[in-house]
Order: sequence, then C-alpha cells, then structure tokens
Amino acid sequence: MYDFLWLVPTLPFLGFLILALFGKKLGKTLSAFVGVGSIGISALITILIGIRFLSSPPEGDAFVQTLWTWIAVDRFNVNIALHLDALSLVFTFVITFVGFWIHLYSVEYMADDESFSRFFAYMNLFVGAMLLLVLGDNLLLLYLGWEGVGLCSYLLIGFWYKDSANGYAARKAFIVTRVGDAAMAIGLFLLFYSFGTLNIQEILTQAPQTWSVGNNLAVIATLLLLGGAVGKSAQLPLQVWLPDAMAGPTPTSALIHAATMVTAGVYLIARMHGIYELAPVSMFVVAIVGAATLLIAGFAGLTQVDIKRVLAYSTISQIGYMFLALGVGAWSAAIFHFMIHAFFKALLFLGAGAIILAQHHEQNMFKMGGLAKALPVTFWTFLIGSGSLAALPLVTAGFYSKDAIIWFAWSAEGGNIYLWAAAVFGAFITGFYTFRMVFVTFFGQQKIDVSHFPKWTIHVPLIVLAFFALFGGFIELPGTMGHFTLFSDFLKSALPAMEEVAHENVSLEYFSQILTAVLALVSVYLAYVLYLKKPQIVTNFTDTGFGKGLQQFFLSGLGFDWLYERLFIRPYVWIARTNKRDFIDLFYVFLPWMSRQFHYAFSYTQSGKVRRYILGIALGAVVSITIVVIL
Amino acid sequence: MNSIIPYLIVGAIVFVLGIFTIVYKKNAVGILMGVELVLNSVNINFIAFAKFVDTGIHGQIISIFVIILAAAEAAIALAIILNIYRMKATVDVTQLNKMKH
Amino acid sequence: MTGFYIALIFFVTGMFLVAVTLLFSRLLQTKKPSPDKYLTYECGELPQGGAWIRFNNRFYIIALIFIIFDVEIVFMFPWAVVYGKIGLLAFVEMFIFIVVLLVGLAYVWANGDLQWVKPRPKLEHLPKAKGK
Amino acid sequence: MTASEILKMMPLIIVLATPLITMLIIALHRNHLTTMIVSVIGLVLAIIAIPYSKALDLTKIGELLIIDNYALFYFLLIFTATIAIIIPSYPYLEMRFKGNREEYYLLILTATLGSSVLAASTHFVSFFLGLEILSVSLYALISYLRQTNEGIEAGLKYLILAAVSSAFLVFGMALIYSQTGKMEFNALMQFFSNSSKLNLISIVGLVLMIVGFGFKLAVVPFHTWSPDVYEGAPAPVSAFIASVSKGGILALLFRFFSQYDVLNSKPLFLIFALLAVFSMFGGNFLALLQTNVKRLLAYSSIAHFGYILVAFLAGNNAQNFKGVEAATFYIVSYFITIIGAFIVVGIFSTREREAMSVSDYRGLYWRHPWLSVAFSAMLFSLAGIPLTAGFIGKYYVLASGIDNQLWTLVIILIVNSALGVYYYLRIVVEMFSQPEEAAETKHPSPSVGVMTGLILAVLTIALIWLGVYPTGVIGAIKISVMGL
Repeated sequence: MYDFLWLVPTLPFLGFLILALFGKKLGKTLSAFVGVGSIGISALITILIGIRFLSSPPEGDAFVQTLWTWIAVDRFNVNIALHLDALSLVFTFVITFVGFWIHLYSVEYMADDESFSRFFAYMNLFVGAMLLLVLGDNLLLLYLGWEGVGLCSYLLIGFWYKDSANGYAARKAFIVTRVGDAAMAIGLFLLFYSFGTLNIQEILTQAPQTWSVGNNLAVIATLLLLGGAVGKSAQLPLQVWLPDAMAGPTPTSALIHAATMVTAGVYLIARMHGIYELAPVSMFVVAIVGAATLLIAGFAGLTQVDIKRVLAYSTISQIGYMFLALGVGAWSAAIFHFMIHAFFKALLFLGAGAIILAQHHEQNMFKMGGLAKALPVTFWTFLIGSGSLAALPLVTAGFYSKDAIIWFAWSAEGGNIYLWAAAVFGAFITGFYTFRMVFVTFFGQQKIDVSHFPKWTIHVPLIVLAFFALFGGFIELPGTMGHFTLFSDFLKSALPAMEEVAHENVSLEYFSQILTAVLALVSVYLAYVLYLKKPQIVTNFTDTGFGKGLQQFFLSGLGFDWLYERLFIRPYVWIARTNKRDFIDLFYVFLPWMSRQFHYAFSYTQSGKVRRYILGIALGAVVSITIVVIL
Repeated sequence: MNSIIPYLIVGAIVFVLGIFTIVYKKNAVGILMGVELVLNSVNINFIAFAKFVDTGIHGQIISIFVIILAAAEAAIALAIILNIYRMKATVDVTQLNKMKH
Repeated sequence: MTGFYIALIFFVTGMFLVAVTLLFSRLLQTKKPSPDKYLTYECGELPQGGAWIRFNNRFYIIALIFIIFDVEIVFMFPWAVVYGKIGLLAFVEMFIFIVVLLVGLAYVWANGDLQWVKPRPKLEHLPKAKGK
Repeated sequence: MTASEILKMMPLIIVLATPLITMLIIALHRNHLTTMIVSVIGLVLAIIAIPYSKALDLTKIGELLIIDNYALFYFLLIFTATIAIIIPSYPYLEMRFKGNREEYYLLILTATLGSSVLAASTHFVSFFLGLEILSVSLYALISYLRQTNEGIEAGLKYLILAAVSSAFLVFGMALIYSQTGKMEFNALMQFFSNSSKLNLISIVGLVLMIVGFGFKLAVVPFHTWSPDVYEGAPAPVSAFIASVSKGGILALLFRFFSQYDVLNSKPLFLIFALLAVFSMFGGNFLALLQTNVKRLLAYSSIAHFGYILVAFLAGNNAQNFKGVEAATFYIVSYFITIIGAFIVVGIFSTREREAMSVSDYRGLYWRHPWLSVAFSAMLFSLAGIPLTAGFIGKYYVLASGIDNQLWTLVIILIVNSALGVYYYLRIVVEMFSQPEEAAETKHPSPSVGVMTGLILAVLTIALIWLGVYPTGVIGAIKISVMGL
C-alpha cells in the first residue's frame, strides 16, 4: 500500500493539469468529476495508507519513497522523495480528507460561476502544493510546496479578478506572506549551509550533534523559520492579510483556513522540532507569538459584522493556540488541535458559505437572522461547529484539543501561568464571539428571504464534518478523564512526547479544566444575553464615545493595518519618492546604460558586410596565434 | 629536392595570396577563386608532408578529397551567385548588406 | 643547389626582366589617348559589341554535371592502381560508388537538365485555341 | 570490411541510402508529401537500427570511423532532431516556396549524414568529409528560398565564410600532420601528450583548427555569420543550423580533445577560455536590445555555446568527463528548446515574410494560448528557469565549473545568465500583454497542422520532463561518455 504514496500528491497535480489544459472543453460536469475525483481518490489512498500505518507501522516509523534523483552533483543531492511519518500522515489525512469535502461542496457553491473549471484547477493545485509541502523529504520540495501554496492562495483570493478590491486583497496576501517567505528562505539556506544537506531527517539527526542547546546559529535559524511560519499562518505581526483574504470564494477560505496554507506554519515548526528544541529562546518566542495572537485576534473577532471575517479572526486565534502549544513544547497537542480545528473550521466556513448563498451573497450577519428554521441542517451543523470552536465542555471535540493546550500552557516545561491565563481568557472570548455570530445569524427575525436551499452536495460535507467536529476529540482524552492517549501515542514516533511529565498535578489539571468549561458556558450565556435577550446593552455601550472608539478599534483588527500603513508603507513610499537619485539608484541607472552601450558597440561589428566578417575571422585567428606564440 | 622547406614556403605564399584575394576582392567569383587558392595551398602542404613526414599516403588521400569537395563547393557557390545575379544584376558582395545588427 | 632554387632564380630573373621592360616603356611613352586607342585589339578588326557577353545558363548546368563526373576519375585512378591488390572488395565498393553517381544521373535526366532545349512547360491553364 | 562492420554502421548506411532512394523517387514521381514521408521513414529506420548497432561488440570501423556508445547517442540525438525539423518543414515549404520543394529533403538528409559522420569520426579525412558534406548541403539549404533576397544573401555569406573557415581548418590539419605524420585523433593526442611542450607549428595548427571549430559553433569572434544566416535562412533550416550542425561539430570537438587535458595546457586553455568569455558577453549583449526574434535566437545561441565551452574546459578528458557530461546534457536541452522556438517562428510565418519581429508576438497568448505557452516554455528553458531542462543543464555546467575551481568563468556565466533572463522574458512579456485592438487584423493567424502541433507538444513535454526527471537522460549520457 505504501508504494501508492506517490499518487497522493500526483493526483491533484494531474487534476490541475487536465483542468488547466482542457478545462473549457470538459464542461462543468466533467470538470467537477476531475476536480473532486482527483482529491477523492487521493483521500482514499491516504486513508488506506493510514490504516496500514496504524496496523503495521513501517520500519523506523517512517516510510520514504524515493521517486528519482532530481540533481546529483557531489554533495548537493536532491531526491524527489516523499517522507511519510506520523506527523505528515496526520497532515496528509486532514488535507485530503477535509479537502475532499470542500471540493464536493464547491460543486454546488460554484455551480453558476463561469470560471468553474479554472476554480477547480486552482483548488487542485492548491491541495497538490500543500501535499508536496508536508510530504516532501527535503527542504527544496518543502520550499517548492510552500511557494506553490502561496501562489495558489494569490490566484484563489483574487479569483474574481474583475473586482479590483479582490485583486488588492490577493496582492496584500501575497506580499505580506512574501515578507515571511524571504525570512524562511534565508533560514533554509542557513540550514543547508550548516549541515550540507537538504534532507530534513538528516538535518534533524545532525542538529543535536552539531549545535549545542542555545547555539546562536540555531536561534537565528529557528527565528528565521518562524518568520516564514508567522507569514503563512497569519500570526502576529503578519496576520493582517488573512481577514482580507475573505475576498475569495468561500470554499477557498475553507481550504485556506482548514486544510492548507495557514497550517503550513504549524507544520514547519512541528517538522523542525528537533532544531527548535535546541533554541529555547525561539520556543519561547513562538509561545509568546501564539498567546499574543490568540488574544488580539479574539478581540478583533468581537466586533466584526462580516460573518466570514469573524471566522477569519477565529482562525488566527486558533492558530495562535497551536503556536502556543508548539512554543511550550506540547507538540502533539498542537497537532491534535490542528486536526480538530480543521474539521470544525471547514465546517463553519462551509456553513457560512451555505448561509451566504442563501442570503443573496450578503455577508453582513446583522442583516441576517432567523435562519435556524429555514436552513435546519446548516443550522445544526453550524451549531456543532461553533460549539467545537467555543470548546463547549465534554460533548465537542474542540474542548478536548483546546483543553490540552491550555493545560500544557501552564504545566509543560516551557509554560507558565501567564501563558495559561492568556489561553484561558482567549477561550472565553472565543466562546463569546462565536455564539454572538450564531445568535445573530440564526435567531431573531428573518430579514432576507432564503434564495438558495442547499442540496446534498452541501449537506453531506456539512454532516460528515459535523460528525468529526463532535466525536473527533475522543481519540485523545486528558489525564483526568481516562487518560486515553491514542493520538499522542501515534505521534510519538515523529514528535517527542511530554505527556508523562505533565500529568502529575491532577488537582490543578481539574481546576484548569473546570475553569475553562465554566468560562465557555458563561461566554455563551453572555452572548445570548447581549445579542438575543437585551441587545440594547450593546447598543448603549457603543453609543458612548469610548465604546464607539473601542468598537472601531476592534473592528479594524486592532489597528494593525493602520499602524503598518504609517509605520512601513508611508515612510517607505516617502523615502522612495524623495530619494530618487541616490547612489543605489545611480547604480541601477548605470547598469542598463552600460549594457546598452555594450550592445551598440557589439552591434557595430554586425555590419552585414561579408568582407568585414572575413576580416574578423582572420583577425581572430591572428590574435589567437599571437597568444600561443607569445605564451 | 630533399628539403620540405620550399614546399612549405610555396604553400604559405599561396595561402596568403588566397586569403588576401578573399579579403580584397569585391566580386563574389573572385572570392571563390581565393578560396580555391587556399585549398590548393593546403593540398600542396599535404602532399609535401605525405612525402617527407609520413610514410603512408594519408596526405595524398586527403588532398584528393579536398579537390573533390572544392569542386562541389564551387558548384553550389556558382548556383547561388547566379541567383544573386538574377535578383540584383550584380555579384558585388559589398551590395549584400541588407541584414545587419 | 637544388632544382627548386634554380627554378626560383629563373622565376625571379624573369619577373625582373618583364618589370624592367615595362618600366622603360612607361618612361619613354608619350601619352595622347584617343577613343580609337582604347579599342580592344582584335588583330585589326573592329570589335563587334562588348566583350562582356552573357553565356547561356545551359553551359553552366552542363559544366556542373561534367565536373561531377569528371572528379569521379580522381577516385577511379588510384583505385585502378591498387585494384589488383585488393580484389573483389575494391570492385564492389567502386560499383556502389558508381551506382550512387548513376542515381544522380537518373535524377538529372528525369529533371530534363540533360536536354539542351528544355521541354517547354505545359501551358494547360491557357485556353486552347479554337478551331484546331 | 566484414559483415558485422556493415551492421555496426547500419544507422549511417540507412541515412546515406535514404537520400538516394528519395532522389530516385523524385526522378520517377515528384510529390512533396511522398518525399517528406520517405525521408521521415528513413530516419525512423535509422533510429531503429541504433539499438541493434549498440548490441554489436566492435566499435572501430577501419581507421576513419568509430561507432561507440557516444557516437550512437549523438546519432540518436541528431536523427530525432532532424525528424522534428523535417515534419514542420512540410507546411512551411507549402506556404513559403513555389517551385521544387522536394530537393529540400535531400539536402537535409545529406546534411544529417554529414553531421552524424562528424560524431563518429576519428580521423582527419572523415572529419573533413563529414564537415564538407554538412556545409555544402547547408549552403543550398540556406538559400533554398531563392526568390527571397535574404535567403540568397544569407546563403552567399555563409558560403564564403564557411569556405574560409574550412580552409583555415584544413590548413591547421596540414600543419599538425606535418609535425606528427598522423591523422588519427587518438594517435595525435598521444603524440601531443607525450611531448612535454607542444612545438610552435603544431600548436598553430591546433589554433587554426580551433578557428574552424569556432566558426561552426559560432563563438565570438568567429560568430559574425550566425545572425545574418539565421535571419535569412528558412526557419526550419535555422533550427537545423542551430541544433544538428552545431551538435555534430561539438561531438567531434569533445572526441578530438578527449585524450588531451586542455585544462593543463596553458595556451589552449587560455584560447578556449577567451572564446567562452567573449561568446557569453558578446552573445548576450548583442541580444539585449534585439527586436528580431531570429537574430535574437542567433545571439543567444552564441552565448549558449559560450556556456558549453565553460563546461568543456571544466572536464574534457578521460580523467574527468564531468564537463563533457554537463555539456552533452546542455546540448540535449538546447536542441529541444531551439528547435521548438524555431518551429513556432515557422508556424507564424506568412507567405510574404517570416514572423521575426518581436512585435509580431504581441498579445499572442490571447490569440493562440497553446502556442504561446509552448513558446514561453522554450524561452524559460533558454533562460534557465527551474523545472525546465535548461535549468538542469545550466546547473550541471555550473557545478562542473565549480568542481574545477574555474571561478572567473563561473561568475561570468552567472552574470550572463542574469543578462539572458532579461531578453527572453521580454518576449514572454510581449506575448502575454494585451494586444491593441487595431493590430488584430495585422497579425498572422496561422492554423497549426496536426503533426506540427504534435511535435511541438512533444518537445514541450520533453522540456519539462527533463527539468523534473533528468536522471534518466543523465545516466544515458554518463554511459555514452564513458567510452570516449
């Protein structure tokens, strides 16, 4: 079964090729079959491989499929090889499985779009690039996938390119992530330079021997990689692109948020855990970034009116949790939350998409309302997703995954009480804005008539994902509730485990869990009171000057765009404008000028006259002979 | 006649004369004649060397091939020159500078 | 002194004598050009037309074909010298060589290049004259 | 000559027989399509004969030829390239030429024969014969469109210059012969290697031969013919000159010096290095602002052969064949791209003129997305963008240069690659930019034949295939070069 691994990334690429080359001729039905089918088969193969992996793990708990050697020159040796271990298996599974449902859903969502096949081509490429990223066994493939993902996000966010605002959002996403990519590329070079190999596993095994803990190079390399990770994963300070990325079609958002793109940063750090462990400083920075991001994004989520933007900020916030977990060294908890998050975030985005489709493409949730009756399936599944996001205790998967992170934020080696407090407070905010969204959208008065009733292609993905958002959490139960550690045991082969250390203080753990649970319930109640029972409290508050300012501040994502505009963009433009003729510019003016002079000088020799040509050859011969005679 | 030097001198003179003709002549046919001169100087050299240096007949063989190919070259060249004359009513190579730079 | 140097002296002396006579004639001559003096010397006859006349293209084609078959002899001659030593193989190889040339001849023949007067192109596209 | 020797030579013999048969067919029944098909069949048969020839043990055929794996590899390359050139020539000639189109195939086949003889020759006689068979056929091919001014002008220019250069070459041969009394490459090089220092006459001979090589490969300062000839010749013939003709010479150059360490011979190294440097800079600077696509490709090919010379310097002899390997891979990728590019140029040509101006390609994407994508792939490969064959080729060349610490050359190569990217991308940008509405009617709007389209598609796929999976071809090259 393992031998079919190469098909997993190949099929989406194949789908992309077919759709890109013959898309127009295929028609919508066939395009859908190709687009969805390629991912579907990919997912099926992944599941079969996964079963095989669980039942009889390969030797060394990792399977490497070397397809061919791309370049082999001395020590620079690049294999096109896939590396499958527990970590990449989880990612592959989530990408293909969740990706498949999103694709299926898109068939209905995009049915009326004229660029149907182009959409599926991009989506397939997106999934393919992401699979390359997580399965690649060397830095070059990883980087290739990384850039591919960036390119696809650009294409998909700007999918409706006729509206210039979408193009702007796409460019913003591209440029902001590029900032991180540049840092990451330098980091990768640094790794290659230090270890002389591109193979990730070799780097990881060599790292502890070459670098001692706290080595400067290790810190620099990990921080540079972190730069790439925060760019792709929309973490502080590069989180500004993600809310604007909502300009793309909703399934794109689902794909970006759940399965691909934003989780790439999480994968990168988890994959490079061996190096991060050598740089405790960087670990701490990761944790801080995560904690700060989850709070800031949470605040921003409180006041959003666009349903998709709420979800966008919730994603930033949830990825913040994952970073927090990575930073404190709770590797498997981060990956666990990643998986659960993928389920419920995909579910939420697809649900939001169904709502938007039903509301004439209206995205302002305050213009909606009372949709619970009209769209029952959407409502129930959306509720499940929201519950999971808000980490409603015991019944939802999100509770188990988030609880693990909150607990480790305190108890793990790198954790402390401040991180824990931030995480707990973040959980409270999350519950609040999530259910604010639910209450505003589904309850109260129906304001817009329902224009589109979803068919099975929307319902089935919603139900399947809802199932996982509910029950997916039971594969990993905390120490206080049976200590069932299927998931982290599974990951143990790829990521260092730390559960044994962390589950000592049982009473504290109980306290943490109960507090989180209670806060989640309270936040839901609060949202119920403020947005359904007595909405005047909110309006009263926002009518005051302070309230209005605060609302505006939160709405703009805590003013980061404003800040960057003043901090970077304007000074940069100013410098560029006022300083047109500096030394560097002169250099760049001089270079083309010189090249042009050379061109004219050389083209003078091309006179078109045969006799001069003959003379040239003769002179060349004479000069050559002179050289050898003199030497 | 036991020295190779005279052959070499004659060969070199003919070679230089040929090159000079090629560079100096404007007439395409004249240039061709220059080329023939050069090739013949090579033939002189080859045959001389075959006699003085090599014990075999390699030099003579290659000179036969040079003669043959010079003939073939001349044939094609004359055909092209004929076409040029048809189109431009001149065989002056300095007129052939339509394509440049 | 080898024969070559004798020839060289002879050559140089010859050149020298010619140059001297020409130089003397140049020094002694009087220059009174008239159009008649510039006429080409045709043994007393007045030249008819220019000396630069064009030859028919046919000469060229025939000459070319002649050259091709002419240089064949360049190969045949050494072949004939060593034929006795090599035997059958030499015969076969020369046979192949000649067959190749014959293919060329056939090609030329079929193209009508051997005829002095080329067959006129068939003017099928012209309307036929009526009444014949 | 034994039967097994004849069998070994079968690919060459088939390529020799094909023009003869074609000639007879023309004599019997003149038909353009038949002629084309017969020549393609001949070449296909020759390709089929290659593995059988490989299976035979002996390599040397008399003193003149050697048919080892290296020669067979180049045979395969040359024959395939010729097929890829011949098939698109059919619609091209149908459109552009009135008159006897059939002889074109005869000439191309004899030129192919010449080029493959070069790849297999180990002796001055076969070298000179192969070179002249190639050249004489090319004279006629270049001026094949004899009703055009450019065609005959290019033909005469090439003729005069090539005659001069081969005169130099033969004179160099004569000088070397005078010193060694030998004409067989291996014996020559043995002779040179054994003598501690080359004497003056033999090194002058070598230099004169290098002039001949340099002319055919169009490296600066012997390059002046190439832009004019590329421009004036019919597009498929330009492709042929750029690929098959140069490939044969290059194969011979590698073989000629394979027993001699150029790297350790100061004068020769200096000359080759200067040729490489001048070619890289000259080619790229000349191409920089060029607006004629055919001339641009000519200039760029000058630069590419500069790159190849760098690889050649980095390892050309039995101790170290890395450079030759890299250069051979480079040649393979270059064959694909340059033939593809000229096919596109040929497709866009009209009855009156060829599509040479860069502005002819403006907005091509919006009219012919497929063609423009194929053409872009070719240009990307020429520029050395990753995931194309050109990138791998350039990478290997660089690696071989670094391996031998030819730092100056390597740095110049990198600088020149950057220069190159500029003018290749200029064409790509032109293709993808929006056309002006008024110009819509002015542009030629060709219909691509099935076979031509197929060839172009195969070339494009091969290009990307080699960029992604070069290992197979590199392995084959390694095996073939080993026997040198």
